[in-house]
Amino acid sequence: MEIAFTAEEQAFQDDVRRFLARELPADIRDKVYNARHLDRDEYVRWQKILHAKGWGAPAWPVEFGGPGWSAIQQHIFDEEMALAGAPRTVPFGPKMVAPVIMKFGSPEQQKRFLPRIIAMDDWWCQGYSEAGSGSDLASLKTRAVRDGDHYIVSGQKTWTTLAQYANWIFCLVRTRPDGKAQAGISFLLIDMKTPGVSVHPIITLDGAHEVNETWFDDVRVPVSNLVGEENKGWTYAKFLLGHERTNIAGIGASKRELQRLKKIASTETRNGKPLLDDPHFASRVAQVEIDLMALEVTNLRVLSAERSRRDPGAVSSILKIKGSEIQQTISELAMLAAGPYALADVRQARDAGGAQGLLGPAHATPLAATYFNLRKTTIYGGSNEIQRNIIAHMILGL
Amino acid sequence: MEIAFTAEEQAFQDDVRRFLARELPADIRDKVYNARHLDRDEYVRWQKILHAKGWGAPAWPVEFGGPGWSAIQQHIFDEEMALAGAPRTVPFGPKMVAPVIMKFGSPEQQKRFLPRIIAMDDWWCQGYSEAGSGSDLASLKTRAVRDGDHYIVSGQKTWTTLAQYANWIFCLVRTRPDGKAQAGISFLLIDMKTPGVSVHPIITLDGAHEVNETWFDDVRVPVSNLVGEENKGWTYAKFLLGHERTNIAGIGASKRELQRLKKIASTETRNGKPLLDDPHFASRVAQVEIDLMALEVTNLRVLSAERSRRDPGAVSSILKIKGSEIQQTISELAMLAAGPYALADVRQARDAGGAQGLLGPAHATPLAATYFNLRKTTIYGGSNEIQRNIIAHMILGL
Amino acid sequence: MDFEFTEDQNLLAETVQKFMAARYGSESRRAAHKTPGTWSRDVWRTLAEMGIVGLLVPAEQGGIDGGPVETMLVMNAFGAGMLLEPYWSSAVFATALLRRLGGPAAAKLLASLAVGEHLAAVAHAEPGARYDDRVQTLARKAAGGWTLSGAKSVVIGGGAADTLLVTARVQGGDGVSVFAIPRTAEGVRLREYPTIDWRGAADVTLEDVRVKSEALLGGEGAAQKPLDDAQDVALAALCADAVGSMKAALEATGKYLQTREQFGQPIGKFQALQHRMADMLIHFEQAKSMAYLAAMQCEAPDAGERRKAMSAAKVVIGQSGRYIAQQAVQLHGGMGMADELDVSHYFRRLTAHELTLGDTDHHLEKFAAATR
Amino acid sequence: MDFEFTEDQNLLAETVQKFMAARYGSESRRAAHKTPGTWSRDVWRTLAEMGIVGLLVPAEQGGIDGGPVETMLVMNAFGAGMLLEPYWSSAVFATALLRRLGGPAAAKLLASLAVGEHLAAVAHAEPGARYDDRVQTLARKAAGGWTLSGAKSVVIGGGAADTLLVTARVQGGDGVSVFAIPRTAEGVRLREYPTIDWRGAADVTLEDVRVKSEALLGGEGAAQKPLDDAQDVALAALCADAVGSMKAALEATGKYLQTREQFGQPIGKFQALQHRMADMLIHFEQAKSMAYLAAMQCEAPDAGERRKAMSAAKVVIGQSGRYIAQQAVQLHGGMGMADELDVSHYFRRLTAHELTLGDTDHHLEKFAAATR
Repeated sequence: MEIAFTAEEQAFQDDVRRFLARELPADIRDKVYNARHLDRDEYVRWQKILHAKGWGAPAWPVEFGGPGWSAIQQHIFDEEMALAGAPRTVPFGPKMVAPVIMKFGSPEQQKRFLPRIIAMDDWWCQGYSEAGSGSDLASLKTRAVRDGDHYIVSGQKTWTTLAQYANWIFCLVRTRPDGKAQAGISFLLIDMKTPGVSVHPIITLDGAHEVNETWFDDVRVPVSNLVGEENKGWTYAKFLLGHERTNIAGIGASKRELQRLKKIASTETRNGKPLLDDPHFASRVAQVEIDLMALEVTNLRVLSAERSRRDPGAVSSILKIKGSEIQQTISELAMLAAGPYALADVRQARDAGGAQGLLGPAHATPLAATYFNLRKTTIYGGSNEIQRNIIAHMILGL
Repeated sequence: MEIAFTAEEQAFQDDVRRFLARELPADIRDKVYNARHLDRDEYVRWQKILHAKGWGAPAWPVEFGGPGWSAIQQHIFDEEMALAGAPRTVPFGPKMVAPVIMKFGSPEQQKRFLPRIIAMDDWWCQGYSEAGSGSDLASLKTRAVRDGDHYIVSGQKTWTTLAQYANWIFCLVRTRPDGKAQAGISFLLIDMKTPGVSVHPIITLDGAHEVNETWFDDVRVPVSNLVGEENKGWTYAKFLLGHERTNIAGIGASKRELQRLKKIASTETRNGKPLLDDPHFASRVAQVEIDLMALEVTNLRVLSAERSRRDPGAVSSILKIKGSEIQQTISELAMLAAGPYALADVRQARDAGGAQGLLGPAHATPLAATYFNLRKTTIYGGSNEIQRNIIAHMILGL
Repeated sequence: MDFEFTEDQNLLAETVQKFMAARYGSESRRAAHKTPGTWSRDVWRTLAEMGIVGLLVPAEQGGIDGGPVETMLVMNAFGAGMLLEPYWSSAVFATALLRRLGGPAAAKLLASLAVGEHLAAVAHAEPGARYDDRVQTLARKAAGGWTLSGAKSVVIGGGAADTLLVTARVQGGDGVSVFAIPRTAEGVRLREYPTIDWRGAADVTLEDVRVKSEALLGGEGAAQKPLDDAQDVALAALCADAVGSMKAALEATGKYLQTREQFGQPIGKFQALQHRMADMLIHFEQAKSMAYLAAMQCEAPDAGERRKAMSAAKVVIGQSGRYIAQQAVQLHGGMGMADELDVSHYFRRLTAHELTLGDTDHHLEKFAAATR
Repeated sequence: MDFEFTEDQNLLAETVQKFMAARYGSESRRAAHKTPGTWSRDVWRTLAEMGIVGLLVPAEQGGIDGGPVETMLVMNAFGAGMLLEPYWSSAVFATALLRRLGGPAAAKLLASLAVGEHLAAVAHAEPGARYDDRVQTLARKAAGGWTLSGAKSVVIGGGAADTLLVTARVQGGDGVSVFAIPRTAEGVRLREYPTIDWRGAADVTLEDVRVKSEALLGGEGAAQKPLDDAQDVALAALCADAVGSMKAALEATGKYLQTREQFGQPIGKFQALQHRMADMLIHFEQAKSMAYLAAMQCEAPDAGERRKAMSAAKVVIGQSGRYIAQQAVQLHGGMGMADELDVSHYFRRLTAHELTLGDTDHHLEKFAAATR
């Protein structure tokens, strides 16, 4: 048992740090540090830098262009990226549709899509949820009816994250209306420029446009865009769900945000002292820092178990629950640290050219919006209630 | 709207206070203040003092010997009793079996039992729960088979509180084995001196003997001890449940225990200052004091609604949940306030003649035992989980 | 002891509820917040005609001389309907302060507030002061009046106010004073912005602002008690607004649980969600109790008892509001995140309340200090 | 980075688990605690023969020179089986302290501890000091030795100890020193009592206790660092004991939920209880992680990093232990209150840990100070 990294792991960590110090554009880093939304071009620019280095898809096998890293190397990479202020990986291409195409797609599909995913020549989004099917995904209604060499797709998907930037969408569609709900679902790749596809923004709690409804109005999709077999889509979706859960705890990003919280709390004052020295507030910060420490060790235990090929169990549900709760707590404390200044609405402040127009400190303006935005983390990707069901059934046998 | 008591209510409060100052025996009060268990004789002695004053059963109608008080007067009385350190009313006689006898019992039963209850010439206990039926009370199995003028009762009841002091027990028994579970239950009064009744102590978490198993081995009970009609016992049990829920929030006792906590925390020190001045600990005490303030107002709202004959709803479940949680929190904080001294086991300390034998302060010894004992409050009387079910179904319509 | 409302009070509550339902639907509020910081003078005039704007104004100045219980009932309805107009800042906080400062200038202002043509806001908090009373704005005596300089931050309703009630220290003197300053006075600069719940606020800078002698309201250096008293009235009103929002969020969530189906049944059949709703209801009942207590105690003469009650109320309101807002969003799932549903708006409004007049921690500490 | 155990470590864990299952069932523990404070010299000798008592004793003194990871594995098993013998106080805490004090007298004591015929306990905390290092016990130089006076409270394992390792200040000197004092020395008075989890503790008074020069272990006034270091080793061991108890309580509760039926189905089918169990599991995994971290960091040379890790571990252990103990009782319903079931014993043991070596609040504050 040894908590410290090995010499090799340390050397790798140094490599990553040097690379990030040299290559991460300062404008992008500053936006990440200040919790501002990135543009499409900023995501793409950074992904192309990573790809040029050969680090475009850390988890991919070497044969498809991955760097061939161990689980711990990937963990180190993720954490250093987050701490340095690199944009989060937009997961829908490299972490979600790509593994499915690698495992179940045809050689043609692999050749056609994977190189464009790693280079971010395509922007993918995910067409799973529908208005009527959230936690109960299998009840989805979007239909794909065979018509010669095409499927005719009709229906509506919702919560399609950043669909406004995307040119491809992977969808679960119903290809057989009768029988068991799970048995009639197929996995389809759809070019969003196809006539009949339309994207409608959803404005969320934080006032941002991050998610959308994506409508399909008799959209003709070539049968060659079907992944694997017809009516086997549920299997592929389950594979995807079980497959890509690395970094689900978000340790690196939470560490970065904790540092930001501490910086704010050492600037703000209470009773004439830095807020961070206030016993009340200090203990709240200490509590979340301790929870994060424990989650980091739990995460490392899972990584270690994966390396030795023992099954870590449905423990990723634990990582998801605690990870999302910690993210939310940090964002809430940061907002409370800013105090009354956090009352200013971020959009208006932005329109006024950052926070310069206001008397409050620059750090205060995005805090409420970030707190609002992160409420999603306990809802999406299988709500924390669903995760607790999973733990009860899969680990506890209840 | 007015939070203050009226002049009449204040005069009543003064009356009660004067009475308590004069009549409550100091030895009993000291035991209550120090959370020590009372003997049977101490309970009886105090009840006889109350009865002599005409206050033996505050909630009873005047015709049966009650004082004819309003709900608010009863509330004032309960609170002053608790604050003064009077023993809690042992509820099984005056608050539980008596209302059932008044409502459903025969005139003979009323004449026979009620005067002995108010004078505490009889000590009653409750035979409801069985090993197999806790929350699911209707699944009870203790049988009563008719044999001429008698029922033959066989089975086992559990959690019979203070049965070791009791000479009567009221029981739910099964008189019809088939059909719907609720439909075959009867309400029976059993003299515990009858051959075949035996009481077996259960030692609880806190090391105390407060509850028992009570076994019935072919016990012959006269049919005249049946309350109301055969097979209607479930109705009477439900009546009882809905009827006597005054003081369920335990405001008065919690106020007294909060004062005790504050006294301990102002004696104990941390970093050279009274613990009560430590920002951490002070905020924990403040939090529970605030919760208790809110619950007190909620309780008064219910009383006020009762007075104006509007239905307060299933709101007594709210009082039970918050009341029990507050009791537990106060006892936990008191234990934590005593710090390492609370490690000493109370029984041993008692054997050594109080806490004098130890270096720690006298207040420290019973604290852990009280914390242990009060874990029962979220379990008994319908566990807090059952109470949440009730709120969801009855108030929220879910 | 009595928790009943009078007939008049019940009538008032119904009137305001009806007004909100008729004139202030979800749609018109949404339309308003498309232009952040916007509020409707039309709505304001109607509220004035109804006597609601002058609720706390004495009868001599044309008001209806209402008290904290009436304010509570009105704010319950405004919280449930999420009124965007600066009622709390002008008709409650500023009005309560003017009334307590007294004198002919304040009386004149009160009269003009009551008719709804004029609005005011209290400009008290200063940059870096957080939730504390730390006044550094300076008033110097000048020929025939005063010159004020300083800065005030996050003045709720500041943008809508015609008159700012500015707290300041008189140079060389002790204590806090209040000056009535027209927003149009030279040297006054307002930077307006919407708050996170689409009401308006402003940061204010005062650079050598010259006002006449009668701008000083109440005695020189004697404003601390009127200010404290008015803040407690405003705090009680804020609690009532929050309770209105909590009730509405709770009802919306209950309805959603009854209608939204997943896995072949309404999600309200899942016990974990039932218990969550039960906990939300418990929070709500405790919050409602404390809003009652705040209304009954916000004018109590015993300062210690009042401090305890007011801080305790803000703590319970803060904690209940947080729990109910967060769980209302959570139980709505993805839909809870959508701006389209009111539940996200309640979330914002309840968050804004937490950041106003001292947050939960601030009041927990004040309570602990008051009970030690 | 590596979270695997060596083969030897796995073997050690199995050996102790088997011993506990065979010799230390629920029944024999129950029999023992009928006589409070009782422990079995028989069990102790067996543990000594197995080498477990000498786990932390250097090989030169007849021990097996184990480290914190071995201690963690042993304590996991003792926590799960709720060992009543004074292993933690003598074989971990006192042994770790003796080892760090060094010198021939300490070596001699270590050798006698390893064989299991002699026991020791650290007598450090004083009345009124709570969880702080506040030593007022005084050692005065006397002809050929020392005279000690003072009081020590709640010395865990004090009643079982043949030698008390007493912390004291030397009159006129700086710093803390440790003296080995035979429990039979004149002027030593022990008041023994069981702790709430049926282990033994004692309050100790020292009245002009005369000991020889060599009773001073380590340098005069130089014991603070050895004491801190040994406390961290003991703290890590305590965390491991707690994790063992948590695991057992969790398993017992899971089993109860699967078998206990109400309303015609196992109560484990009720979603609210399922989610409670899921939260208990999350607490357990976090606690287990921190017990690992404590074992890996309790001997770390960087004092700041170590302080952070150790206090963080105690906080997580405290909070997880509290949640799991309380919910294990709650989910057992009435049966959870019964002394008859082990779950009530786990509740007591986990509560005792909270009150040992600093409670959660104490360590939360220490952590905050260490990270500021």
